[in-house]
Amino acid sequence: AAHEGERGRDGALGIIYWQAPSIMNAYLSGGTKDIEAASLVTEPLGRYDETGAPVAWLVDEIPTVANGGVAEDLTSITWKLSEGLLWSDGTPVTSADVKFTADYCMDPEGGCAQLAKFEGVESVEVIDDLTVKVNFAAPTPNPYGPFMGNQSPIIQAAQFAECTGTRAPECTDANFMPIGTGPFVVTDFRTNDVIQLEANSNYRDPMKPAFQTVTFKGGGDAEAAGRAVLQTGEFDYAWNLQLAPDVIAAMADGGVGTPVSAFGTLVERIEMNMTDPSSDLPEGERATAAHPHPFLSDEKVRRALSMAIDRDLLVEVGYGDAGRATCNLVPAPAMYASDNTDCLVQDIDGAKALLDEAGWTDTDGNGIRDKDGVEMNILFQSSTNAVRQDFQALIKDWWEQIGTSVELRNIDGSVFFGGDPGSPDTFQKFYADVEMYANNFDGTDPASYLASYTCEKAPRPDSGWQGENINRYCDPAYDALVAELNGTADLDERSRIAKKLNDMVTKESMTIVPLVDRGRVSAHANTLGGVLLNTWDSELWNAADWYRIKE
Amino acid sequence: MLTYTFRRLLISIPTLLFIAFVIFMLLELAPGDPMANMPLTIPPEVKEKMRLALGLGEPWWIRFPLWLKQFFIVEPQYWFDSAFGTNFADGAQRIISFQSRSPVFDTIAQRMPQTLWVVGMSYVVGVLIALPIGIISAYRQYSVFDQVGTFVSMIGFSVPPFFSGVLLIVIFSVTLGWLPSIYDTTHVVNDWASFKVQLMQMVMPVMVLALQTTAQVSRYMRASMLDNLGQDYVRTARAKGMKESVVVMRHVLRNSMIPVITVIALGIPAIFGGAIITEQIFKVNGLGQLLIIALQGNDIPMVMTLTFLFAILIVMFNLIADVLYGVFDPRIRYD
Amino acid sequence: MLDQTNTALVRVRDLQMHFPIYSGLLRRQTGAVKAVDSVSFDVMQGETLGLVGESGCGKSTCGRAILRLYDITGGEVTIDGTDIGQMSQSDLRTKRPTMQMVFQDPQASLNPRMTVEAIIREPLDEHTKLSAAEKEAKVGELMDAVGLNRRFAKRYPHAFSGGQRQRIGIARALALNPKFIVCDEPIAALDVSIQAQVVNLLEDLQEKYGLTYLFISHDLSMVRHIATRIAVMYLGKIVELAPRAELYSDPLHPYTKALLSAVPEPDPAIAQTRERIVLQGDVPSPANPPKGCNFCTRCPAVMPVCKDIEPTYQEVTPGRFVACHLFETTGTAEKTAGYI
Amino acid sequence: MPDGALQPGSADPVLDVRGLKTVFKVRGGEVHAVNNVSFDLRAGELLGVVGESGSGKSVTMMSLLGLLPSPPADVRGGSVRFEGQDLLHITPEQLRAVRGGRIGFVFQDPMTSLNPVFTVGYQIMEPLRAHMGLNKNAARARAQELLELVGIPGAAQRLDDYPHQFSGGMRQRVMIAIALACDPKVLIADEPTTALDVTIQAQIIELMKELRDKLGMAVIWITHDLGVIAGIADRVLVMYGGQVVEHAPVQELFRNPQHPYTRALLTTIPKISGERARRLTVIQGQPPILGDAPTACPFRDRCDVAIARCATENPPRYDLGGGHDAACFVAKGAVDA
Amino acid sequence: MTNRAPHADADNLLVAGDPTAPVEAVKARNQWLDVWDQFRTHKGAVASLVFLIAIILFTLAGPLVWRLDPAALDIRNKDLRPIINALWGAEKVAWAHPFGTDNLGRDLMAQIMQGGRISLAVGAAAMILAILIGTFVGVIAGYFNRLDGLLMRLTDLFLALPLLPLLLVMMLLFRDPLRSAFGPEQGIFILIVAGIGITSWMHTARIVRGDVLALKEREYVLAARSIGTPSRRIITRHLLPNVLSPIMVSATLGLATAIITESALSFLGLGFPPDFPTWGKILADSVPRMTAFPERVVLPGLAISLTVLAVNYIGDGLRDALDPRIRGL
Ligand SMILES: Nc1ncnc2c1ncn2[C@@H]1O[C@H](COP(=O)(O)OP(=O)(O)OP(=O)(O)O)[C@@H](O)[C@H]1O
Ligand SMILES: Nc1ncnc2c1ncn2[C@@H]1O[C@H](COP(=O)(O)OP(=O)(O)OP(=O)(O)O)[C@@H](O)[C@H]1O
Ligand SMILES: [Mg+2]
Ligand SMILES: [Mg+2]
Ligand code: NI
Repeated sequence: AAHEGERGRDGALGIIYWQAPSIMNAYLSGGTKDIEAASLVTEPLGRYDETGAPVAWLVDEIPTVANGGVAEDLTSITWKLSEGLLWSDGTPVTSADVKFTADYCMDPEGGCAQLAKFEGVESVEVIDDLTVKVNFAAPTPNPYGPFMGNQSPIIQAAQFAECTGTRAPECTDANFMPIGTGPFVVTDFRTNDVIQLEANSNYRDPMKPAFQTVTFKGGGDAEAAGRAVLQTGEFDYAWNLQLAPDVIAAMADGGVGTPVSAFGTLVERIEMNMTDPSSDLPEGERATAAHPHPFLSDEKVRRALSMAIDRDLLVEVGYGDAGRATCNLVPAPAMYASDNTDCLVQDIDGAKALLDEAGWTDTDGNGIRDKDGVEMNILFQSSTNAVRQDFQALIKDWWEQIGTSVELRNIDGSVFFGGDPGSPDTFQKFYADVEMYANNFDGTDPASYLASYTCEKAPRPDSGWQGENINRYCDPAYDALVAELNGTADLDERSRIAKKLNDMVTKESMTIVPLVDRGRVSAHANTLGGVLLNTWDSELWNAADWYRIKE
Repeated sequence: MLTYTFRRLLISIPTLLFIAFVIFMLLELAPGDPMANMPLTIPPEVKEKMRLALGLGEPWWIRFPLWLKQFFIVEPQYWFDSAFGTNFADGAQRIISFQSRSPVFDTIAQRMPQTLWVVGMSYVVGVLIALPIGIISAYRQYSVFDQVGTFVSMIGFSVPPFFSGVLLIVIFSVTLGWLPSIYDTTHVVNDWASFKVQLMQMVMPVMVLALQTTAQVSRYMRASMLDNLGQDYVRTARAKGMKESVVVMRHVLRNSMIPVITVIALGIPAIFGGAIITEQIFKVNGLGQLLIIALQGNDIPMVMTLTFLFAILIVMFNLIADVLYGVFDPRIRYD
Repeated sequence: MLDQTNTALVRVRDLQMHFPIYSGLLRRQTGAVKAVDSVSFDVMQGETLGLVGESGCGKSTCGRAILRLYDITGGEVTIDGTDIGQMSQSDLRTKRPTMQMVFQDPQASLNPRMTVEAIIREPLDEHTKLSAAEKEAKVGELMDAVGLNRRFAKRYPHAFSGGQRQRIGIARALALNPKFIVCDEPIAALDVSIQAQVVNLLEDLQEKYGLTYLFISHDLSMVRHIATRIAVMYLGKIVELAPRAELYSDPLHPYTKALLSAVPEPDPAIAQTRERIVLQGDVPSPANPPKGCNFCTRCPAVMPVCKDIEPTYQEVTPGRFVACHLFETTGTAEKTAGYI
Repeated sequence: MPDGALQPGSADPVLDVRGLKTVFKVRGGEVHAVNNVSFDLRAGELLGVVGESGSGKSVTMMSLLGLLPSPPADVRGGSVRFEGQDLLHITPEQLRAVRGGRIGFVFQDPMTSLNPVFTVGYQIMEPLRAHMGLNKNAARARAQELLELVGIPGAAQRLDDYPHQFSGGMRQRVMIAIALACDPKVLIADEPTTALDVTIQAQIIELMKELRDKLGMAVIWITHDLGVIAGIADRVLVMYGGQVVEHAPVQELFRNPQHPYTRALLTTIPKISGERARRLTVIQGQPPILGDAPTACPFRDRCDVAIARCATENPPRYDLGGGHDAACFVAKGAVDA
Repeated sequence: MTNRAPHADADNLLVAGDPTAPVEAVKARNQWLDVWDQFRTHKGAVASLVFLIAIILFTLAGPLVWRLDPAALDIRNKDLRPIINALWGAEKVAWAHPFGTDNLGRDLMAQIMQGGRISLAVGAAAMILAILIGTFVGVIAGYFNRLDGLLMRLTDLFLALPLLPLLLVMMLLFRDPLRSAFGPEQGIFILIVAGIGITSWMHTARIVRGDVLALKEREYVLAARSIGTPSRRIITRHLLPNVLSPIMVSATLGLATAIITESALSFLGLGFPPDFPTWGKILADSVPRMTAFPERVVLPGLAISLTVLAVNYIGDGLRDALDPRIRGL
């Protein structure tokens, strides 16, 4: 192919992320921008490719039960590093580095952001220079947490030896300019601004990367990033263009770049509050299981609200080609995606009928349905974001058509998604009736994602309002099924249980009302070749293969 | 004069400490959490651990004095050490940003060049344009020039930069393709060609910011010139047979500049405060962008340090403005 | 002017008004401008006491201190039997109607944004409970009394000539039927042809209402016209106090002599032959007065003793007071004798 | 009268003003501030100008040198002959050379007429360097001389002081020093002592007399204080309502005033010596409104000897002989030409 | 008035007639009529006043005539262009939406109307709040020497406070109480107005203080004191009217800043609920589509600029009109 040749032949590459990376250490920041920036330098043992399939990266093959890499009882996994791997400083990569990485993250003082990846890990053993074995405390059907995917890259023991525990944040040099195995090395790191990298001279493939230098600019907004790639051609690659489809389309007319999109597991959804968020309730009881929601606890109401939504229109307005209507919490991978399409057709009349049937009628003639003195006044909150505000407006319109009144509120993302227990505006506290945001899961296994909806994961005052089950959904049958899933290794069985769990929270109970399966839109210059947009791993996962298309 | 300055400096110490305390409590009360930017996929327990690792477990009455100590003792020690190769700091904990886990002063120092280049330059340009406009508008009061000046400066004052900035980008970067829309903070000026590149990338943000400065300063200049043009000493100067240019540019201007200089001095802290929106639009990534990112990320040490530095500048420039008044106006003597 | 009863309406004893000077790091008081330094005199019921002196010698400060527009540094001020020297400003409010002031600059002493009517009505608003109509009537009367056309009640001060403005100021001072009015150079800012109008007006009013004036001026010829007795001030102190006729015919203090000789004589025949005493040098700063007699730096008749010892202010002949070593009789002169 | 004042052979005036007219354009019309003013000034002579406030004294003098802001001022007509030129019709360049160089001007208010931010020395040196082309050191030396001349002690040090460090009297002396800087032929002093008190005024008057004698220049002294005029002037010009109403040698004017305004003016002032008037005489009525060009005697409303003709005709200046003239129909000896 | 001798000004011109002339029964004119007469002579101010009234009418009375709900969605008619575009192209236009519609089919005209109402209200209220605080602090600091230092340091403190965290804290503390007391929209309105108001009074305070320091030494203030006027009334009667003109200048600039700050808050995602348009918000939301739909930025942008300009001219005119010296009479 045209893109072969010596390392560095294609000169400079410009990447723009409208969120600026602040650190190059994936373990000290969970932020996508930071992890993806770091993925140019540090790499995990195995990755997922653009289809979600695992690929060996620093090893020769992905360990499985079949090839003996994973113990039959699912309590350990053994990784064998490829031979001859070198760090960018020229020293060899050994299994000690891998073990160190695990210890680094698992240090209780270190505040590691990827600790969840190491959940259940009992110990990591060095077998020999190239072999490392991870032991789990219990049988782990999905042993690919540690060292797999962009969240869990291998860091060099020598560089970080002095940086463990409470000292982790003090190693600014290491955190900004880590020594890695990836195609590039950092030459200049300016936090929240720009990173300059150059080709790693010790990279394992002598022909790669094609680019000699990379300028990784951060900051601004998605619009500006899109403009820089699609219209002015100042940059080659722009990440995550969260813009309305017409805006992207207009920019793409610029003719210098192309938007690309791919789907993953990110679902924009409406969460129904099962508890009463009324501010009349005393603090401590407000939005807790002690008080069921006055009308949303009625399944028919939730269903009616879902029926009133025209998901296709939402997609058209908000995401275009980068979205598709969905009724699933877990839309992918295919083996876990439930066949669930009932919600896709908007049915305003059906919704009205359903409410009438449930006894929610407008008895006092104010245009708002009520029952037993409870008016259907919905407080609908979301984070501040242009597309979400458009969605809010549209949904408000539909919901008002079926006889509810809707108040919209948007909250700055830094407050909404911040877990500050003191703030009334966090999404966990859920001092509103419904809220809208998007969530996804890492990798390809939805088990822990689905496990978030168990009773004990509901945010409560005594848990400091932490917990992922923000709807306060609580069904013992669901909890039991989650436990079953965790004990099941058989893939078909896992798929069946997962689909069942998905259906329980969505189409059966309407606790979660999925709206859009959101793809990722990024853009690259027409002269940039080799881009394979990957939503299962870092977008920059194959940056080593990128090259300049010569006219 | 000296004792006056000294006295004011002494008074500013408690003032600043109080300001620091108020800012700290404000940030403490503010909702939001440094974990907000973490993906939702990170489980709450992990987030809690991260939070503790950031030192957020301690109550404010421990963290505030700690910050004070770091700001006033540790950071100067580090600075001294790096300047003279000593070792006073002895590995003491510096003020560390939550987001980047690096010392905030390093980041601030890194941001200074582009802030000074762009925001500072825009101020200089704005003032340089404003002064002649103000002078001419006053000298030719109610002329067409004056009327147009008023009109343009009011428009300039009332167009928000998030609009004018994008408009410029659409015109000059997208349509005409003359100027870059994204500022390159790594650009090094070492020859004429690179200087030209630097100029090109500065033009638009400087224009957007200068418009606002010009609008304000030219109004002050005009008012001040008008005040002074009617004074008796102007007639004296004319009666002495001085040229009109000498009369206006020396006698009147010198007097008119006294209040304007203090207005200009009072505007300088804003340079160091950065221009949040304009920096964001042109990706200048100076102090303004640093502040807004830190705010959005609830990076309390960064926000605290930046706002406090800003407060210091405000207090200092207030003082400088007062002292300047005394320096330029011989009638005012402070003791 | 009128038949003088011999009762003092205003008694001033050892009045001191020092403006502190602060300096240094801690803003400690490091000195004081001794604008008025131990001044004593009486103003009789119905008389006009003239107060003359150079610019900056403390005349205005003295007048204002008597009315307690300043918090005085020391001394006693008794007006109409009440000692107001140390009264609080809120208690003073009730005394204000008895004592009023006419200011030097008619332009500056009228609020440019108030109509004439509002200006004259202000004291009525503050001290009376009259209805709006009564106030309007009263304002009209006052305007008549000072010779202002009632038609102009709704105009603003800038629309009046200097003389008219001064009348507004006088009407305001008269509004509360005061007994005592301090006229602080009421004619200094006026044109010659208007000065006479104002002085005549003041005299008429005095006759009509039995007012008592402290008339501050540096125009000696005008003071000669209006005042019954005259006090001459120099650098915060009264150097000479005497009845009009004696003072002009036979000034005692060297400063008074110089002052009188400096007044321009509007008769070329006399003017160009008259002997002028032209003083040399400038007035010392009141913040830093010379040792001994304040006038010793410029005095044509200075003696060595003047540079050391401050002369006492004493009665040299009945009704004539002077502070000068030339007239020092005995060191035992009664300082507390009546200052009549 | 000082002997040196009227030098023989000085019949040729240094400054000759004929028919000067100045109007101000204001909202809704014009203000005729100076109407047909004529006078001359001989070398070494001191011409006093008196008149009540607003009678156009300052405007007249400022018109001569084009010092009025235009707009609103407009010098309509007349001629100002000085050293063979008509000051009203020369280029700004030439006019600048006259201002401050050949004609010095001392303004009314010493407190505001000096620029507060320049040292006194600088302000004195400015005209020296502009007109006489002196270099810095020479100008400084000259400035010091000037300060000494006007009687400021410690001149060398005080050159570097700012105006606010001077007392009012000293500031006025500085103004005089500036006006004298280039050895002008004519000095115009616009109420130079009005803002000062008597003892200082006396100093200034003495100084001016001395300087005039020493330097032999002609002086125009504006004031409304007849007392001052009596002390120093050779001839007097009385202005009223924008016009010259009387003009006479000083003794003659005081002894034999012909215009009713002059007479009234003389009686209003209380005297420092002699008989004390029981009541001051006042000039009844208001000063005239300087609206359109006058068609009547401006003083008629306040005049006690007004005749019918005064209301229809503006009296010309009748020559009464002996250098005395008055603009009044009823003046003794007034004969229509 | 300049420092010329007090009697040498043009006053004589204005003293018409003789004060001793017989009293004519001149009915004293209402002084506000005089103010209006003077105001009318300032052409720019009158034009601006007309414009401002027009725009206020447009935003207040407009919705009575133009009854479309600004939040009503009409997704089939989204992205309509202003009717004027029909002149030069067969674009999507409709008489039902003369200014066009946005990407959700909301009517732009209705949005501009409602947005204007809110922007103007926020601008005016925040400006008034800032002016009130600024004037109060300035007058007190200038008049009472003892409080001067303290208040000026307080001013420094407020200058140093960052607006965004402050607003966030205010939202945290007061949003719910205000929401329950005034409803969601008014609650946020009060918060935003208070936020902008209390962070923008400092310049006014400085200026007013400076002027008061000079004014309180004026003789007419002393005169008032000699009459026995208490400080309170000296301030209201003598000082405030005379610092009116700098306050007026601050007020016009303050209005501009308040409208713009509100739009910046919208841009940064703080501020009003998403279905609650303001000019600033319409502008901020439309910037990404600026090239395709210029009217969406031009209309609100122009509305903001022209309003600010108009207020500025009106301020000029009013300042002249309120000054009796300029007014004549
Ligand atoms: N508030 C003040 N603070 C400090 N010094 C003052 C103050 N008021 C007056 N002085 C000083 O007190 C002295 C006397 O001033 P005052 O105004 O009483 O003089 P005056 O005799 O009335 O002069 P003039 O004739 O010029 O009015 C002056 O030196 C003046 O500078
Ligand atoms: N800028 C101006 N606009 C309109 N009228 C003016 C202006 N300047 C002066 N005048 C008028 O010109 C007339 C003459 O003024 P001028 O200053 O010459 O008086 P003056 O005799 O010098 O009085 P004073 O003794 O007060 O100085 C006055 O009636 C004044 O109102
Ligand atoms: Mg005085
Ligand atoms: Mg004059
Ligand atoms: Ni290929």
